[in-house]
Amino acid sequence: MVNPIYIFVIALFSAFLLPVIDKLGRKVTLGVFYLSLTAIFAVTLLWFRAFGEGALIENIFTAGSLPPFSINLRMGTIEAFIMLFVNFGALLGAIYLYGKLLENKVYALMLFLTLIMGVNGLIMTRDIFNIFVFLEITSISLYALIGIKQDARSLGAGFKYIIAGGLASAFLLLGIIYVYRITGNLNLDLIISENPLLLSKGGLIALFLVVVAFLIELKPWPANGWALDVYEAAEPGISAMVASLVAAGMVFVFYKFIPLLPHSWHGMLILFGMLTFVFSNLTGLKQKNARRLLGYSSIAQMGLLMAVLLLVRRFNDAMDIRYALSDIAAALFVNHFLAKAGLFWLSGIINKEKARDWSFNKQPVLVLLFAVFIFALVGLPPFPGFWAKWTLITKLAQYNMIGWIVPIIIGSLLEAAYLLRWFGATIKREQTEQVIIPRYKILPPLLAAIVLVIIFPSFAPYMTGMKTMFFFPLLAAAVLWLLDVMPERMRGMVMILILAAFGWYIYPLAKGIVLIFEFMFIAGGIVISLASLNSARPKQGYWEFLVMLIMSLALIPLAKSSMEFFLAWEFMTVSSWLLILRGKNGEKPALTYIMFSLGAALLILTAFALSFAETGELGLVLLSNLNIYAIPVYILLALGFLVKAAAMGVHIWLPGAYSEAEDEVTPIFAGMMSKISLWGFILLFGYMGNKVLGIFELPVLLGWIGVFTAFFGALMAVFQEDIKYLLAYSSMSQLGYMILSVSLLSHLGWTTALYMSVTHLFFKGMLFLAVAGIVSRIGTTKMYEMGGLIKKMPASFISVLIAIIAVSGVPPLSGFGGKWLLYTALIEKGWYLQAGLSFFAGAIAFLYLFRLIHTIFLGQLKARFREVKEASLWYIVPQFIFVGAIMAISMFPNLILKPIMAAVETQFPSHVNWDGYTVITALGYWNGNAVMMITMGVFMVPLIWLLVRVNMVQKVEQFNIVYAAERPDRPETTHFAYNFFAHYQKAIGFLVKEQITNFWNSVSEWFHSLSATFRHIYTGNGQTYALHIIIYIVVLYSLLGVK
Amino acid sequence: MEHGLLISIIYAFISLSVATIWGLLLGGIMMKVVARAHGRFGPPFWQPIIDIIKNNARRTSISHGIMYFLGPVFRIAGGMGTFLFIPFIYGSMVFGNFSFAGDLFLVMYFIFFGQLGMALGAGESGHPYSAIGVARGLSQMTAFELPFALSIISIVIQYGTLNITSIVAAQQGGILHWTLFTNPLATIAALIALQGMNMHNPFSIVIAPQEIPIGPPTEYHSNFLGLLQTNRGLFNIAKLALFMNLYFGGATNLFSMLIKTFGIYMITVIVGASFPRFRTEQSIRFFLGVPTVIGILAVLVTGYF
Amino acid sequence: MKEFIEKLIDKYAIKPMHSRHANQVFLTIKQDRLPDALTWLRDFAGYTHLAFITAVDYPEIEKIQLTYMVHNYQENTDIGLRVLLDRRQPEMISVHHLWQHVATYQRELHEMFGIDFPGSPRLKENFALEGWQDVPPMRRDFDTKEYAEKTYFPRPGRETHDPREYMKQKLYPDPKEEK
Amino acid sequence: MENKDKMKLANDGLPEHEKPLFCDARPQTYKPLGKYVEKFLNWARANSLWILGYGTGCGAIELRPLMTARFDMFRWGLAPRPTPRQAGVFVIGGYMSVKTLKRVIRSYEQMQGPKFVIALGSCTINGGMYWDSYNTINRLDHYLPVDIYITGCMPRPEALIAGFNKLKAMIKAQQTDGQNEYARNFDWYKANQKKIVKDWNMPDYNW
Repeated sequence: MVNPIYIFVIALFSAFLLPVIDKLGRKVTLGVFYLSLTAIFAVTLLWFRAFGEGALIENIFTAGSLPPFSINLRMGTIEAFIMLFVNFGALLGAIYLYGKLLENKVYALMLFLTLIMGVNGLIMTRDIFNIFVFLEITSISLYALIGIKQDARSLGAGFKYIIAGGLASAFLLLGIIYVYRITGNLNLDLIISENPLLLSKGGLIALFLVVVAFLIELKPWPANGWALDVYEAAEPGISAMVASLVAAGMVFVFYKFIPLLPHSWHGMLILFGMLTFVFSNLTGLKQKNARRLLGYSSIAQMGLLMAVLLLVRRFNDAMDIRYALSDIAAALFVNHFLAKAGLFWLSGIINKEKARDWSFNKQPVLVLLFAVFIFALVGLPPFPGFWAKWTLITKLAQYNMIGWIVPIIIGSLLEAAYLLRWFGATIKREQTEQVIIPRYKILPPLLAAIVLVIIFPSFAPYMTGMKTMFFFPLLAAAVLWLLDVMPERMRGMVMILILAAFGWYIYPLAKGIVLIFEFMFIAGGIVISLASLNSARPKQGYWEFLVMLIMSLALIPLAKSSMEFFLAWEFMTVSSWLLILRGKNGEKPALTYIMFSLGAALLILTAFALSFAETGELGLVLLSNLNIYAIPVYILLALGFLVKAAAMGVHIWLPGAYSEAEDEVTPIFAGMMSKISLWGFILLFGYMGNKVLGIFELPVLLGWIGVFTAFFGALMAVFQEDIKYLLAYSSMSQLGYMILSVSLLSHLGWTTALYMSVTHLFFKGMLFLAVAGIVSRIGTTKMYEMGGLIKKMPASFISVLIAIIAVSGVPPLSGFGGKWLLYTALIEKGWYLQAGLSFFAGAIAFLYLFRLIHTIFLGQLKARFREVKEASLWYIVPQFIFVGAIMAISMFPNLILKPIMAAVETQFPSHVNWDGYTVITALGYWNGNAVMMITMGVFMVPLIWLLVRVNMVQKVEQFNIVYAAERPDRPETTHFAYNFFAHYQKAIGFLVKEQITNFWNSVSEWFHSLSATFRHIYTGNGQTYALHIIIYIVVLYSLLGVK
Repeated sequence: MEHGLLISIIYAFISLSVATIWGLLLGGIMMKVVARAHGRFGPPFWQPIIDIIKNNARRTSISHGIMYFLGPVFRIAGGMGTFLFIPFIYGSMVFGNFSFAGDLFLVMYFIFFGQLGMALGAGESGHPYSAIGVARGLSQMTAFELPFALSIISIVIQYGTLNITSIVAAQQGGILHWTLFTNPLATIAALIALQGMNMHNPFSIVIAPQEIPIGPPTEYHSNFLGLLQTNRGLFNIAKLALFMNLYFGGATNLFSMLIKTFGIYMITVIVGASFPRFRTEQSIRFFLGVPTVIGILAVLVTGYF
Repeated sequence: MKEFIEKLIDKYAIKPMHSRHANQVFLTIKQDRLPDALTWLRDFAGYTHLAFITAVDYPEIEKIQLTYMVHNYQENTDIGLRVLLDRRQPEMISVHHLWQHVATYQRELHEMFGIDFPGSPRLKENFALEGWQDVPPMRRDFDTKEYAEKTYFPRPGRETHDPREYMKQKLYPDPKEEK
Repeated sequence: MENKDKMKLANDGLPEHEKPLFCDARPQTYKPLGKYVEKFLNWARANSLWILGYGTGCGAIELRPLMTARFDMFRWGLAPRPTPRQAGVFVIGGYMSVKTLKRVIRSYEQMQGPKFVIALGSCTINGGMYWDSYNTINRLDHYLPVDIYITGCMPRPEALIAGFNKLKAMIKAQQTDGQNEYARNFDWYKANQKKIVKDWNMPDYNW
C-alpha cells in the first residue's frame, strides 16, 4: 500500500518544483499542479478502498523509531475518510481557482499545495507538537492565499485572521509546553494513556490552553468576527477552502483531543457548541451579504459538529458511539463539506454581493445546484443532513438527553428560515440576460452536488428496514424531469399514468380507512390533475413536484414505521412548498408555509424520537404502548398535525399558501393535502386513544380547537374580497369540522370525519377548479370585478351551484349527510355546546357561499366580459366528474357510508342500523334517497305550472330593471358586490381582527431584531475581535472551573 | 312507507292544500286583526287569495334568465318540502306527510333550500336591492339560527330523539307535558328566534319597504310573485307546525292545529305591531345577545344538570 | 352693520347704497371686486351665510343683474351685493370656492339665464330642464305661453279670464248693465 | 324574418355599446281569455288593486290620507306597492313636469299588464294653473292611456275613493284596456313623448 508519507512528499516536491518549471509556461506548471493534487487524491482514495476491504490501521513512525522519539502519523478509517473528502475538495477547489491561478504568481500554487499538505498533516499526525507545526503551515499559507485577491478588504481580512490565528497558536504552544512538562511526552496516544496525570491541577490548565486554541480555530460564537470577514472578503474559491478543508482539519484535530478532555468539561463545551449553532443562525437571519450569510451558516454547522462529537461520547455503549459517529458526525460533515463548498463556489459564479440580488440568468443547471446545496444544508431528505438530524435526535432521546433536542430544533429552524428565504427570493428573481460562465467554474459544484446526491444511501441507516416505495416520489419526479423534452401535455399524461400505476401498485397494501384515504389521494389526484393539462405552455418543474406531492401523500397512510412516515411527510412538505413557490407572487406565502411546515415536522420528529427512546423501535404501532412519554408524544403529534391542518392560531400560512399557489394546484392542496392532517389524527387517536392531562381530556381540547377553527374560518371567509382567499378560509373551516368530529373518538364521529373529508374533496375540487377556469378566462380573482357570468359560463355555474349546495349542507345533496352525522355524533357524545357553535358556523357558511356564487355569476355583467367564453373543457370535465360523484352519493348514500362505517367498525363498535336507504342512529334517521325523490317531486309541480305559461314571458336584458324610475348608469355601479356583508362586519366583525397574524408577525419581528442586536458585536475591527477572543477564553476558563 | 306511493301522494296533496289555504287565510285574518286594532275595517280576510289569483292573472311577465325563472320554484319547493317533512297532525294518516324521510335536522336544513334558491333567483335579476336584501336576510338568518339551534339541541337532549313524531308523542297527555312547561328556557329562545324567521317587525330588515323596496322580490311579479305569495302562506304554516310540534304538544286533530297555529302566529303579530324596525347590525347583535344566552342556559340545564 | 357698510364702501369703491328697511342693504359693486368683497364679508364681517344668488333680466338696458344675498347671524342683518352683467354674453366669476352650495345656484342660473360661471363644477349639467334647446326660459324675451302652446298639446276649449274683471261681473255686476 | 325586424325597436336614444343592455322587443296586444274566465279574473283584478307608490306631483299628498284609519283604502283591496313590477294602478299625482314625465313613462312601461292609470287634478287634464308653463305638460292622455281623470285642484281623498271605485266598476265591466291601447297606438304615444322629452337616453320601450 502506498505510504501516506508520499502525500507530503508529492506536495512538497511539486511545490518546490513549480517555480522552476514555471519558466516553461504557466500551462505546464498548472498541469503539474493538478497532477500532484490528483495523485494525492488517488493515494487517499486507495487507502479508503483498502479500509473498505478491512485493512488494518497503519501507523507510520518517522526516523524508524517508536514514540516518544519519533513523529507518529496514523492512517485509519476515519482519517482516510476525512482525507478523501479533503483532497477531493482540494482538487475541485483548485479546478475552480483555475482562472485565478493562471493569472496570479506561481506562489499561489505553492501556497495551495502547502495548505493541502498542512491539512493532511493535521489529520494524520498523532504528535501534538507536530500538530502545532502543521497548524502553522496551514495558517500561514492560508493568510497568504486570502491575500491573493489583492484588494484592501481581503488583505484586511487576512490580517485579522493572522491576529486570531496568532493568538490561537500562542495558546496552543503554551499548552503543548505544559503538557510536555507534565507528561514528558508529545505523542497523543501515550498522553491519552497517561490521562490521569493531566487531570492534575496544572494538567487541566495545559489541556485548557490546547483545547481553547482549537476552539478558536473552530470559530466559536461570538469570538468569530475575523472568520466572518474572511468568508466575506476572500476570493470565494478560498472561502470555500476555509469553510470546508481547513474546517475539516480543525474539527478532526479537536476530535483527536476529545479523549483527553475530562468529562466535567463536556457539558460546557457542548453548550458552547450549541450556542454557536443557535446564535450564528440567529445572526444569519438579518444578514444581507451572501457570502457572510454562508459564513454564518458554516460557523453554525461547525458548532453543531463540535457539539455532536462530544455528545456521541455520552452514548454509553461503544457500538452506539461508532454507529453515531459514522451516521451523525460523518453525515453532518459530508453534508456541510460538500454543500458549503458548493455554495461558496456558486457565490463566486454568480458574483453578486447581496443575497437578494442573486439570480440564475436562465441557467437551469445553476438552479438545480443551488437547490441541492440549500436543501442539503436545511437537512431535507434525501440528503445526508436529513439522516444525520433524524439519527441525532432519536439517539438523544434514547439516551434521554432530550434537553439538547431543543437548541438543535431552534437552530435548524432559524437556518432553514434564512436559507429557504434566500432560495425563494432567488428563484423568483426576474431573469436578466444570460452571462457566459467558464465551464471549469461549473464543474466543481456540479461534482460536489452529484456526490451529495449519490452518497445518501450510505448514510441512511434505517433504510434497511424501509420499503423502497418510499423513494418512488423522488423516482417519479426524476423520471418526469428527464422527460422534459416531451411536449407539456404528454408529460402530464405520463404523470397521470404514473399515478394510476402507483395506485394499482399500492392497492393491495391498503385496506379499511387507509383504503379510503388512498382512494381520495390517487383518484382525486388523477381527476384534479386533468385540469392541469389545459395549457400546452411548458411548466418548469410543475409535473415533477405535483407527482411527488401526490405520491408522498398516498405513501403517508401506508407508513408502518415512523421513519417511513417522516420521510414521506418531508417529501410532501418540500414538494408542496415548491409548488406554492411556482405561483406568480408565491414567494412570501411559500416562506410562511415552509416555516410552519418545518416547525410541524420537527415537532413530529421529536415525538417520534421520544417514542423511539421509550420503545427502542420505530414502528408506529408502538405508539400504543407508550406510557412514560405518552403525554408529551401525544401533545407534540397533535400540535404538529394541528399546524398542518391550519387550526385556529396556526392557520396564518393557509390563505396565502392556497391562494398564491397556481389555480390548478390549489384544489389538490385544499382537497387532498389538508386531509393528511386528518390521517395524522386518526393515527394518533387510533394508536393512543384518549389521554388525560390534569383535568383536561386532550381530545376534548382538540375538539374545541376544531370547532373554533370551523367558526372563525367561516367568519373570516365571509369578509374576503378575493375569491381564492374566501375558498381557502372555507377549507380551513371545513377542516375544523373534521378535527372536531375525529376527536369525538366514536364510531359516528369518525364516520363523519371520513364522510366529510371525501365529500369535501369532491366539492372543494369542483369549486377550486371552477374558479381556476373562470380566472383563466377573465384574469382577476377579485369578486367585485366579476358578475353576471352565468350567461357566459353556464357549466361552471352549474358545478359551483351544486358545490355550494353540497358545502352548505342543504338537502338533498350529500353535504347534508355530513352535517346530520356531525350533529348526531356530537349530541350522542354529549358535546352540546360544540354542536351549537358548529351549527352557527354552518349557518355562517351560507354567507360566504352565497356571496361567492352571487358576485361571480349573478348580478350585472361587466362590459369588458361581454365576450368571455366558457372555461376550457380541461376544467369542466373534472368538475363534472365530481358533480356526478356528488349526485351519486346524494341519491345513494350507502355507496359511501357503508364502506366508511365498515372501515371504522374495526376501531369502534357501531350503533348504526340500516333500513333500505335509511340510516338509523340512536337519535334519529335519514333517508337520503327518499329526500332526493321528494325534493324532485315538489320541485316539478311549480316548475310545470310556470312552464305552462312560459309563452307569456318576455326575455329581457340586464339593464331592464326597476331602478327607482331611473336607468342604471353602468354595471360597475349597479353590481352590489364590494364589502358585501358590511353590516355583518359592523355587527360581529370585531371577532376577526388580525390578532393572530399580528402575533406571528411580531414573533418573526422579534427574531429579526434580536439578530440585529447580536450583529452589532461584529465591528469589523481587528482589535475588537482579538478582545472577543480573550474575553471568550476568560469566560470559558471560569466556566470550565479550571483551578 | 306503510301504504302505496299514489295514496301517499294524494294525502300529501290534501295536507299541502289545507296548509296553504289555512296559511293564507291566517295572513288575511291577521291583517284584519291589525286593522281592527287601528280602528279600521281592513281588507277582507280572503284578500291574500284574491291577490294570488290576481297575480297569476297578469297578462305579461318578464324573465331575467334561467335562475331568475327557477328562483320562485326553488322557494316554493323549499316550502313544500319543509312542510312535507313535518308530521302535520299527530297520528293522522292524511296529515302525517313524508316524515319518514328524515328527522328534525332534515327539516331545519331544508328550510334553507328555498331561501338559497330564492336568493339565487333574486340575484340574477341584477337589481342591487335584491342583493342587499339577500345579504341582510342571510346575515339575520345566521343570527337567529343560533338560539334556535341551541333550543333544538336542548329539546333533543330532553327527549333523547330527533324524531319529531316521538317528540310530539312525548308531550301528549295534559298541557303540562308540553315543552313550553317542561323546558321553558328552550321555548323562549326558540320563540324569539321565530320572530326573526317570520321577519315581521322589528326584524323586517329584508323587505324593509322604506329602505330597499322591497328587497329580494323587487323584480318579481305576475305568476312568479304568485308562487312566492303561495309559499308565504305554506311556509308560514310549516314553521308554525314545527313549533307547534316541538313546543306546544303538537296537534291531535285539525281543530287544535288551527287554534295552536293561530296562537303562535298571534305572538308574531303582536310583537310586529308594537315595535319599530331594527337596523341590520342591531338585529344581528340582538339575536346573538340575550336569546343566545337563554339558549345556552337551556342546553346547560338540560344537558349538564 | 353701519361700520361694515362704511368699510365696504371705501374698501371697494362701491356705488351709493340703498336700503329698504333697517337691517337689509343692497350695494352694487364691480364684477371683479365681488369675490374679494364676499370673502371679506364672510371672514371678517361675520356674514357667514350666503342665502341665495338670484338674477334679474333687464333687456331694456341690455344687462342681467345678479344679487348675492349674505346673512349675518350675530346681528341678523343681510347685505345684498349686486353686479350687472352684460346681457349679450353674460359671464361672472364663480365663487363656489367660498361656499360649496354656490355651485348649485350657478348651475341653475346657467340653465335658466344662460349665465356662464367659468370653473364652476358641473355647470353644464342638466338641472331641471333635461335637454333644453331653446333660449334660456327665464330670459324675459322668451315667451313661455307661446312655447307651451306649440309644445304641450293645449286641450281645446280652455278659456281664461282676467281674474279682476271676472270676479267683478260675477259678484258685483254693473247696475247699469242690469237695467 | 322581415316581420321579426318590424317587431324590433330601434332604440336610437341609446349609444351603440349600450344597445345590448336593453331589451328591444315591442309591446304586444293581448286577447282576453274565455268570457267567464276573464270575468272571474277581472273580478280578482278589481278587488286587488296595487298602487305604484310614486308621488309624481303635489297630488301625491292627497294619496297619503287614503292609507290612514279614516279613509282606509285597504278595505277595497287597494294597497301601495313599492315597485312598478308588482303594481297594477299608476296614480299620477297632479302636474307633470317634463323631467317627471320621463320617469313616469319608464315606470309605466315597467308595470306588468293589465295596468291602469288614474290621473289626479286639473293639471293632468289641461295643465291647470301651469297651463302656459315652459316645463309642464298640458294633457296626460297624449303620453299615457289614462283610464280615470279625477278633477279638482286638488281632489279630496273622497274624490279619489270615488275614482277608484269607478275604476273597479270599469275593470269588472271590462271597459278599460289601457295596456292594449298603449300597445296599439304605440308609435303615436312614443312620438308625443319624444317630442317633448328631448334627451331620450332610454330604450323605446322599458320592459
